[in-house]
Amino acid sequence: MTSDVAAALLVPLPLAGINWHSFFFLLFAALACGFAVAVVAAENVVRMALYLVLSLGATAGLFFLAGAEFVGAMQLMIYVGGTLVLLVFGVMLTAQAPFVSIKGSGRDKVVAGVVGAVLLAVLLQAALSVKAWRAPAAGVVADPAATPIGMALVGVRVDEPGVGAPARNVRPGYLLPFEIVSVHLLVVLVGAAYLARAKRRRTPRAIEVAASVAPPAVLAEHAAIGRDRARGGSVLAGGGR
Amino acid sequence: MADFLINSVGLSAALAWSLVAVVAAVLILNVIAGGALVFIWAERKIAGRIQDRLGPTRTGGKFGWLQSLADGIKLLAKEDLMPDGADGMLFRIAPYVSFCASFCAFICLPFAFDVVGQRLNVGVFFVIAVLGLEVFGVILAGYASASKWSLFGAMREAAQVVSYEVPLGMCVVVPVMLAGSMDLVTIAEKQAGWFTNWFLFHDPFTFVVFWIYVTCAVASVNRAPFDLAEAESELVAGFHTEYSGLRWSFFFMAEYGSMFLVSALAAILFLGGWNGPIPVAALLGLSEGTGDTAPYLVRLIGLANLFGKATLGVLVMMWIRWTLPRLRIDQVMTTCLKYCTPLAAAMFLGAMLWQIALPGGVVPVLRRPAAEIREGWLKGPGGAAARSADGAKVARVDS
Amino acid sequence: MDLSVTLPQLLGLAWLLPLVSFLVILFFGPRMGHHGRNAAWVATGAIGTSLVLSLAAFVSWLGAHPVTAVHHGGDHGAAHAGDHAEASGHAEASGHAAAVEGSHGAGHDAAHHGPVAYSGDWYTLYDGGRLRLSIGWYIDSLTVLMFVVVTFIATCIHVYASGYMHDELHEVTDHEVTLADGHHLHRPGRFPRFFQALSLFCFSMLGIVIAGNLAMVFIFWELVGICSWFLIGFYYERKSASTAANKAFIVNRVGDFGMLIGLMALWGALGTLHFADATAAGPDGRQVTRPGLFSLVRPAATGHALRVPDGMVEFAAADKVAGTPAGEVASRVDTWRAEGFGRWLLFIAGVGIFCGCVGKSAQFPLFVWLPDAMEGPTPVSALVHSATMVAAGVYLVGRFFPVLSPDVLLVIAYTGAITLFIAATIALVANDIKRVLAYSTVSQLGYMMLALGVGGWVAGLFHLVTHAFFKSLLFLCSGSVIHACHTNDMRKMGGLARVMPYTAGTMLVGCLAIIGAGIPFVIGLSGYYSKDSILAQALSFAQANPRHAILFYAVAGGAALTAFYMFRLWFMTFAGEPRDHHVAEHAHESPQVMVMPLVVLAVLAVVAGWTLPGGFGIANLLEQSRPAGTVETATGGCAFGQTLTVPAEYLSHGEPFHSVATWTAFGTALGGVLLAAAMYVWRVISPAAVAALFRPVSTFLANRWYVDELYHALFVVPAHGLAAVASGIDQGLIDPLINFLAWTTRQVAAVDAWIDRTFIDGLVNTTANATWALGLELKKLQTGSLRQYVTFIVAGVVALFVIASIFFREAFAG
Amino acid sequence: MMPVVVAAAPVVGLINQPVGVAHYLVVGAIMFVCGIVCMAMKRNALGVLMGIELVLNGANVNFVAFASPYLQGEGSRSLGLDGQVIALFVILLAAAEAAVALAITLNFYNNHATVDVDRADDLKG
Repeated sequence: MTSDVAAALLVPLPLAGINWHSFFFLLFAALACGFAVAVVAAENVVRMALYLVLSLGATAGLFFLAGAEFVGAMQLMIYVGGTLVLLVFGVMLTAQAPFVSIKGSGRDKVVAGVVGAVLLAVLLQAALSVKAWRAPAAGVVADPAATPIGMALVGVRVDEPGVGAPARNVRPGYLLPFEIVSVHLLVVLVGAAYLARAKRRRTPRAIEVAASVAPPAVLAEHAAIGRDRARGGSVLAGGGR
Repeated sequence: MADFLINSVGLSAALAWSLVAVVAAVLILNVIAGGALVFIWAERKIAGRIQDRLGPTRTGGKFGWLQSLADGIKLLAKEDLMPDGADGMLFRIAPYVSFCASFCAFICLPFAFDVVGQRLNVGVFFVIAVLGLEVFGVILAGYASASKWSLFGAMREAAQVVSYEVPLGMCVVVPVMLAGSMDLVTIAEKQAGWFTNWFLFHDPFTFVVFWIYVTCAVASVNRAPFDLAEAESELVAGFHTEYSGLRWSFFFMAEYGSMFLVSALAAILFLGGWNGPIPVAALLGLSEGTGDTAPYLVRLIGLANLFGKATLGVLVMMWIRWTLPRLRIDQVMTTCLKYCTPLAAAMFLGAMLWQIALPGGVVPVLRRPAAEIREGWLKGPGGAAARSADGAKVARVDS
Repeated sequence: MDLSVTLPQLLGLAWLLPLVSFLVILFFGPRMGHHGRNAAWVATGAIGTSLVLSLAAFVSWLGAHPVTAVHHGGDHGAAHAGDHAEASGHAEASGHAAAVEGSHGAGHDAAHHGPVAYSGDWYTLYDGGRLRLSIGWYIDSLTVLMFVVVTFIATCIHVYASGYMHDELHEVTDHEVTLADGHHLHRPGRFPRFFQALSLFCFSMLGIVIAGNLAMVFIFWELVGICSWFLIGFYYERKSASTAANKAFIVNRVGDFGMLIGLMALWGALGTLHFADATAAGPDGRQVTRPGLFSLVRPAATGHALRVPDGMVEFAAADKVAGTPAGEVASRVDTWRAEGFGRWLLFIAGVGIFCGCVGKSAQFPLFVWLPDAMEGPTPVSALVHSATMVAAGVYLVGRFFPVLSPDVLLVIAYTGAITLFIAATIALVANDIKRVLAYSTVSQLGYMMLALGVGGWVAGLFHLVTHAFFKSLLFLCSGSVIHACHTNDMRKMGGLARVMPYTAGTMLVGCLAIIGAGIPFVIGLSGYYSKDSILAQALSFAQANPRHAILFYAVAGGAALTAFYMFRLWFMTFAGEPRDHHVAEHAHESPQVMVMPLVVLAVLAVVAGWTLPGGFGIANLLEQSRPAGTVETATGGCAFGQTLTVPAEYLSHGEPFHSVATWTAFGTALGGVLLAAAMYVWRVISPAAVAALFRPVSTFLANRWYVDELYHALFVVPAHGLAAVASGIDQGLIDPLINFLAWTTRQVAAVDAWIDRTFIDGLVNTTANATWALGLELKKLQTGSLRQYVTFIVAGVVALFVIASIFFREAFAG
Repeated sequence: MMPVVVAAAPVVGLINQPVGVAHYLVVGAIMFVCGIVCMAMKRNALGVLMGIELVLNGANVNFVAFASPYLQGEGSRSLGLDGQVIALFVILLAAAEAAVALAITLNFYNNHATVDVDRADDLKG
């Protein structure tokens, strides 16, 4: 949902022969990847949340670009609108002072970085190695209607009749997975509701502990917890370890 | 318009299309801004009238119609301060996120037959999705202003909007089911003809669904009875208490924008969109196909119809705002979870059964059985091609 | 009445009744009345019934085969007129429905109708073709007579014992047994046990008599041995009694060993042990006769003349048989027989069986056990060691007479003579009353064996019967004397006649009977007749075989010695003054229940020998069952290189022998009595002086010819020596060897344990520890931090991807 | 925003050529890796959750890329509708997963007063 209108006003790029599709692809890709990296780089958890939202919004754009409008819309509505809202709620609930920006130790960053780099190299090599994937066949036109998806979910495949006799090897419908996912969601919701049930009646222990134990000095100590887990004997009675 | 540019001006297709996109964007932006201004003024007038007072009279003429301009200037002049504990970046970006979310929805809102920014096949779905995004602006604003009250207000509003999205989604599904497609244009087209063709009167279930839609819409826009986000005694202005000046005006624009959006959507889904109660165009024998000016005339009439219905919706919301007392947070939640959602589900079930039981009933359009629809798709490239032809676009323009 | 059916039933029942009483007493003995008092009545009742049944059988036998004097004409061929003709008694065995297999009597020679005998089987234990073990009977006049004699004497003794053993009814203090703490033994009474053993003895004795085959004889032979062991060792607490019982049993077993050899020889060669022929339905229904021993050895074809049976010839000439084809074997047998094959086998068989008899009837080498057997209670001695068991040997020789070849008879005769002489001499100096009687029994048995040995079949068995009566009488009298004086030693007795008139009287009758007193040619006691017939037969034998005249003189000498020691006994016990006052006043006449049997036996001792005018007498009765072929004088080759003629018995009744025998018998008997009287009554010769005069001889005799010592030296000492050597070897050689082996095993085990501990355990433990350590190290990998897990996952994926792309490139390139 | 600039520089020339599946795969890969790194680095539980979301989206991009009719090269055949439906299901299940994950995190937070992932190492070896 980025401000693509503003972007469209960008002038500097060589307009002639511009391929809008790849232009927007670049735009959204840059947005998505940039914000993904931003998520990693950010210290403040709330900022991370925001960048994640923006990144996923850009991905939704990518989906639209790739012709999967329904998926894009679903992404926006369910993923960004639902899941991330949930996530942000989670962030808000736990974003107590000390946890907002827990800094991982340098070593972790390095290790993660190295592993990430290696994995990236491997994936890229895999992605770029197949020639067929590099350039699209020209002039392919498809109607990104949502009905086929709806029908497919109901079990009737209308999008592309199987090769050969229509009835025999038509691709299978998705009725069963659809039912399973719906039941799955129900179960998850019940589970989540059960897990997060009225335990909230007590004030969260962090506050309770901090308040009961000692004067503000403790808060500083409290904040130190995040920094170095290895130091034993934290003041928090029973907490942590 | 694109053809015109390409043929007459001779620009390269890409360039032409980008110009068209720019024109469309500017057009929609202004409509929204203008609308907002008008509505602000209208709000003040109606509030006054309801409270048995005149409302703004002195600013710019007899009816105080420049009041909103005065407000704008005031807001521009005001100093945009930021609370010290606030998270600077988030604080600043929050209003724009909120505004963009509500504004995005207008891309695919058809004002008349085919007068639409980007005709999305998943139009309705897209609009509902984007409505959901507005929540982020609210939450970020609440968090960023580093005060517990704004955080609480934001949380409440977010909870309210998110939970009302569910019944809203269900109500929207009913017209989509009737129309057989999520494309707003198709839905509206299906309601051509006399007002009896409107989905509102399609069957009793859709009638009830309309009213549920209205309540949910009001709630999801934080208006009137459900606007407790910024109305509690201790919450002062809810999430945008710390905002002032231009940032606050963006929040305000966002609010009015989404109000207009929701009522326009109601109009399209249930009240026949650009089809007036009386099919004037049809009566006059005008149809898009004939002549070059006729389509424009028809669209103009459609436009007028839609704007009329939308403004009527907004005015109703304002009316509701100043009449109904504000609900408590738990009441809000109960209405959503215990009344709207089950009712919407029941009506949805009823509408579906009605559809199956009496396909030939009120709405002839869906007389064709499901298999026929399927053949329609399968028949071959003709069907698909035809449809895609008008919507053919080499470059996808997205929100 | 068909005898072949009634006789086996009557005698069979008579035979089994004592067994029933044995079982009853065995199981319910102690509960029969107070302390088992009624056991006596049960036993006596059983044996009494058996007596009645035997008498019934006897009567029915007489009915069928009346006993008449047998006139042996001088000529051989005289066909006997008279009663035997219709007595084709050996009626054909009518196939009885019962399991009884009747069979007709033994074959008979043309001249003499042969013994009338019934035989058959009650129950066949095992019929394996060659081996046929069965419980059967062979009944002839001898069997019936023996049944009557045994059951009669047993009944008298049972009556006598029920009185004699009354002190076993209550707590008994055995004076002869001193315990470790010096007290006499106190033990509960064993009244029922005595009668239980007695009944078993009667059963087994009658079993020998009725047995139809040698195997059955052998079985009861052993059973009798066991009973004698029970009875002798009745007071088993007494050391002497238990050793005596063992001695008796062991010596008998030695004899039985020889018997077994004889049995095996017979069975191995002839394939059957049955006396008489048995005709039975063969598998295909035809009557199949299986020849018994008698018809094998003295086949009717050869007029019952003794010859080596075919089986033995083939057996002996086995190598030849193997050489000749099967067909011609039968024809070649006669030639082989002529060559003398199988003769030795027959001799061994005969001698083997005789060995059993030597052991059982206490003949020369194996007589040592009888005097010691006196340890048993007196009724036992009376019944077992005078009348029945010891007689079994003589009976068996009598039964088996046809199979015994002349050389075997010669052996028997000489054994008899030797036993006769030794026993008589030892009896001269014996002082224990029962010892004297025991030796007298041995010598009398020697008489019988000698009689049989010299061919006097009737004489021997006749003497057996008469001896049974007066010897049991003598023993019972001695019993009552002991019962009265509570001591066996004659030197303590004397002058008891006045105190015990009946016992003295009956004993006197017994003594007279045994010495063969009687008015020559007119009448005499039973001993007179039997002894004379033996003397006569011995004389005729001596005359027939001058080389063996010694046998006659032995008999005569024996008669004299018998007379002397019998009357020495009588005079020392009853005549003269009582030598021990304590014994004198303590002595008393025995109670009625003991005296009554004495009187009965005394009467029989007198009457047994007589022959009624009609010819009815024991001698003539026995004559009926004289084995076929032994009527005439038989001459046969002798293993010892010269021929031997066994004179026919009826010749000895002839004039020269009969008068000489009578006069010698009378003279010797009179001499003996006068000498005894002189020494012990008229005190003319003092026994001590005579003993002193013949010091070496008397001590030699007093020590019983040192026979016990001889055996001890011959057998016992070497056995001990051998045992010592064996244990020495065991201790010195084997144990050390085993210990050494054990030691080496321990050492090897130690080494093995060490190896096991260090290497194997080591190996296992090290691997265990290594795994444990590895485990600990790996544990650290699980840090618990989610983030590190993610990194590991990704690293893994990358590694996989790299491997896949390197190695399986072509797989994925598809 | 430095990384964004870096990513844009080399491919600015790409603006004129059509975009193929590979480009989408690159984007997908980058998002996937960012997700992984975020999961590996962030000590805040919610950071990890966000990492998971990124990973899922990376996968979704790939699915959609393969499923889109425009981007296929000559040889390969697009996944067709399957790709889109799978992407749909991923989104749905991601929602479910996020719900449960958040419930667990909140519970952990309530019980242990901290959201720090490293403090949740009770299950270590």
